[in-house]
Amino acid sequence: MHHLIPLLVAVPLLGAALLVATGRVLPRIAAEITGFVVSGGTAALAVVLLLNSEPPMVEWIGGWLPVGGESVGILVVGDGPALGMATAVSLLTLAALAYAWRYFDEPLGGHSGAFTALMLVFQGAMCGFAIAGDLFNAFVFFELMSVVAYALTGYRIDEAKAVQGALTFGVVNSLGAYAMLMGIALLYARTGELAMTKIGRGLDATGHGGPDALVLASFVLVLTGLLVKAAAVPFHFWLPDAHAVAPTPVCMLLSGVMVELGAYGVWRVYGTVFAGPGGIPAADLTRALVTLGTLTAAIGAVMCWYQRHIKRLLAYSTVAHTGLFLVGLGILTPEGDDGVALYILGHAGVKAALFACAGVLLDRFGSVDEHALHGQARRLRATGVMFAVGALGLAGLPPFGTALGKSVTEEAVGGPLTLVFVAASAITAGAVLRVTARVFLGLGPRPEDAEYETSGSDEEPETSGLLSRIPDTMTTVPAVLLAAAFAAGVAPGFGAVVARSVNEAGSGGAHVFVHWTLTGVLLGVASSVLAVALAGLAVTRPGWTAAPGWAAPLRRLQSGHVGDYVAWLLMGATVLGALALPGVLGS
Amino acid sequence: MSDAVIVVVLLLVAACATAAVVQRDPARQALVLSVLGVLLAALFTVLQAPDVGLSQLAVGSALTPLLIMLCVRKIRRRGRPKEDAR
Amino acid sequence: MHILPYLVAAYVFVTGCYGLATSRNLIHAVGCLAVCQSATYVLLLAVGYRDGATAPVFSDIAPGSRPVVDPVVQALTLTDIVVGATVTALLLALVLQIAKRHGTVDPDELRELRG
Amino acid sequence: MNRLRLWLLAVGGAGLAALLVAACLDLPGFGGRRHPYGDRAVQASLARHTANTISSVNFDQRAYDTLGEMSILFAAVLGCVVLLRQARDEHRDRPEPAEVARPVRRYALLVLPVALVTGLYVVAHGQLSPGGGFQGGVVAATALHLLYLGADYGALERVRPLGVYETSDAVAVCAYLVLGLASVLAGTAFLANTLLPYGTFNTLSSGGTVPLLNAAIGMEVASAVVVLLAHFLDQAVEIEEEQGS
Repeated sequence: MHHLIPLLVAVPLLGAALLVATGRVLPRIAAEITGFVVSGGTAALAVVLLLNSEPPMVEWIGGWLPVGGESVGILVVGDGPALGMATAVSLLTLAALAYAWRYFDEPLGGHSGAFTALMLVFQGAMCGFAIAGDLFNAFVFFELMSVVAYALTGYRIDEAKAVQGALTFGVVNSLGAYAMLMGIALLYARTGELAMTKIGRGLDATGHGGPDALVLASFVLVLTGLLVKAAAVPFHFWLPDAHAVAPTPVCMLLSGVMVELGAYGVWRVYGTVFAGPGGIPAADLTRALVTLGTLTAAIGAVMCWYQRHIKRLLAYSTVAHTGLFLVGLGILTPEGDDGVALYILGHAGVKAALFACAGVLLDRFGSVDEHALHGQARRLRATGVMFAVGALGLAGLPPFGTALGKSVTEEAVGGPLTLVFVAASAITAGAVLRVTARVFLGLGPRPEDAEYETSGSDEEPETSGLLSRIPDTMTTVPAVLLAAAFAAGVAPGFGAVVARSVNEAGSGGAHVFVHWTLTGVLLGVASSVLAVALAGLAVTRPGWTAAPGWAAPLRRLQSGHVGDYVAWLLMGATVLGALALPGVLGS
Repeated sequence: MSDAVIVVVLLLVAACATAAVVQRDPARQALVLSVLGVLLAALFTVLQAPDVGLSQLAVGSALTPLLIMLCVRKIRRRGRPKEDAR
Repeated sequence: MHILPYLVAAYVFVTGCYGLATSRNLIHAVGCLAVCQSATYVLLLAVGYRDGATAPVFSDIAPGSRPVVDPVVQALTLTDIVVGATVTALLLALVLQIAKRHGTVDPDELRELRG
Repeated sequence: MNRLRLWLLAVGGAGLAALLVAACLDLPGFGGRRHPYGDRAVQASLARHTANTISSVNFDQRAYDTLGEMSILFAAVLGCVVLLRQARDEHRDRPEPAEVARPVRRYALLVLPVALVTGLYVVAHGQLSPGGGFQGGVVAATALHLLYLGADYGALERVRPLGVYETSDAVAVCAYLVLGLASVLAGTAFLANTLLPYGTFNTLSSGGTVPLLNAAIGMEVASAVVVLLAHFLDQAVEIEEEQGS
């Protein structure tokens, strides 16, 4: 069985290569069906592997089995979290491909399958990153998924915003990747190994009773790369610019799984490389991740509230939620890991569904601007209902999967940080509900325009011309995704299965039982009520919730200038170093 | 002997990298980058990495600058004086 | 000599970042990114160097007769160079489209995405 | 705003520089003896009769990394094809055949075959001597573009049917993957180099599947670079925007 793990990468890549090789003769419909079959096949493979992932599998590519504990080959891991992420990636890719069925009606001059092929490569790259057990190999797949993502983001070359967002995305993420590679080189210099577990053991063996500056620097550099992908503050600036402009099916993947893979990478790399006595002490990691995570959640939520560009609003809500994920991972308890795993799965379904609904607006009206669309979409009832349901899922209304994950994480985090979880999810969901009320119900007066903002009007639809009728695929896909997010919360035993497989892979074999608790349910209901209240307030009393003076500088930071973002990246690396410094000084 | 060569080439690489950053005109930067590519190839060769040196020579000193030059040419050809790369 | 190569790599990386942050032309910025990346090549190969060793190619030396430098970092660097070239190409393609759609390649003048 | 960026840059840059310098002080000295992975890689390479250890690492021990690298190249080329396609408001203009100075032409036409042969040679000897699919591929592809210098754009377009190169790029990726998958079908690990005999040390057919993977990379890189350059050249020379766009 373990020989099949690398096929998660090889099959989509082969599909993409075949599509390009035959692109000149293949009719478009055949290309899309091929994409479907390949992506679906990979998803099926991922599910089968996942079901067999107890005990966790490993595979040495090329059959370079370790001799005396030493190998020259590359290791891929097939444990619960890795295969779970690969499954989520594959299923979401399948959903995105279904959503994009007959989508871009642009002649590509003999490259009928180019979009599908890029999506397949994207799927393979994300699966490859999820199962990577070798640090350099993780970098390669990190870079592969970035490269495909840049191309997909800039896919609509007629759109000025799209190409600008894609370039910002490209520059910031590539710089993050190079920082990560510098870190890998430092680790190689110290330990002479590349497999993550071997590096971890090497650090423990050579660290003379604790970490030194080299360990700190490599930690900071590697985490910089991963946090850029995870869009933690202050590395997050590229995300709204890119996610707001990418084609909708791509947004579903970017926000649904790619950003979360950054958080997953942090978990994986810390757990296998830096968690030992020669690595970064747990207290320092907690300080770094909880601080950055809280900041990310706060800034993401505030910025989300003040957006009028609907896709940008959703992008900021992703920022806020990754902040919550980082807090949950940062406390380094088995419960926290389980909660975040569930939260990520639920969030993927909900967020992808919300983006899909935003895409419907874009293709129907040629706009994703909350102000311009005021009351326009009254007749799109199904989409409106799904948008509202998605918002409630985002708030963590039981029994959505997000709610289960959130409640488990909240319980694990405890204390005042619970407030961050409630507030961030309530504000982002409130913003989405506000959009629902204004756009789909036409409630309240038409709001006034602010000075410093990105408007979502005058966008080109992604289909050939404005749709007069919404195709069934574009309503079915978000419905299925929402149903999946719902099922993740209600399916009996699902939470327990996820928790068991996460704990088996990490957290030292400690098994915890994951279930709904009264506090969790009440907190979930509380954030949903708060979200509805906020939305109601915003719609009926727009003056009260308009951007106050203190939010303006925050908005000005998001300048769209790539130089600013690079400067923030350097600053972020420094902050990360400062946050993790005490442990190094103390040893 | 070889240590001295390595030191010299390293310093040249550092200087050339600085020049590539400070040179704000993309067309000239492409030339500097191509020199940087050659220097890196030389460095890799003295570091006993002929394979890497060879690909750096092919990529860093030929392919990348060529792409930059083509890009500059296209943008200049659009004929708006403003973006004539400052 | 002891740590000079590493310091040069660090210097090149920071210099590239400086150029990237202060760039007034997106093509120039992509060039600076290439400079940042060359820092990673220097660091990787410096890490793998071994005094008095030769290249790990045994077509003209007998195996075991002389020490060889670390072949793994060289393979990694090769991969890295390819990655660099392709990223550069892709970013340049995006810059070209920005020039067409915005009429400028000065990041100070790109004012569509903000807030 | 600009001032903020300079402050951020100063503080962030100084912090990062301090961190890197501190790390450098802790690194093992330059030229050290300890390279456990490297030593193992050399042993493994010799055991499989591959004279060029780097090729053995690239195409055997860490062939999976090379698969990723090749996919990056493939994806980037596909991305460039998509990004540099002719937009709705653009049209093509035949460029005027340009006069090329005689010495340039003579030089280019002289170097062209030499460079092409060098490229192919470098590809073919990947597992023996420095070089390999990647380096040779780039050289061969760039050499082809000397035609642009030596003759003119039209001549280049005639010897460069783009569709063929795009297809061969994808076919090379397929070949690499199929070679990898063949070993899974044979019941061993993905990309296992166990299907072919390892041959005699230091000959062209040594190293098992290494020469095959190497050739696939060479083909992929050469066609990918041709396609990349072609699209950039296209933009620089042929594609014109409509007036007033």
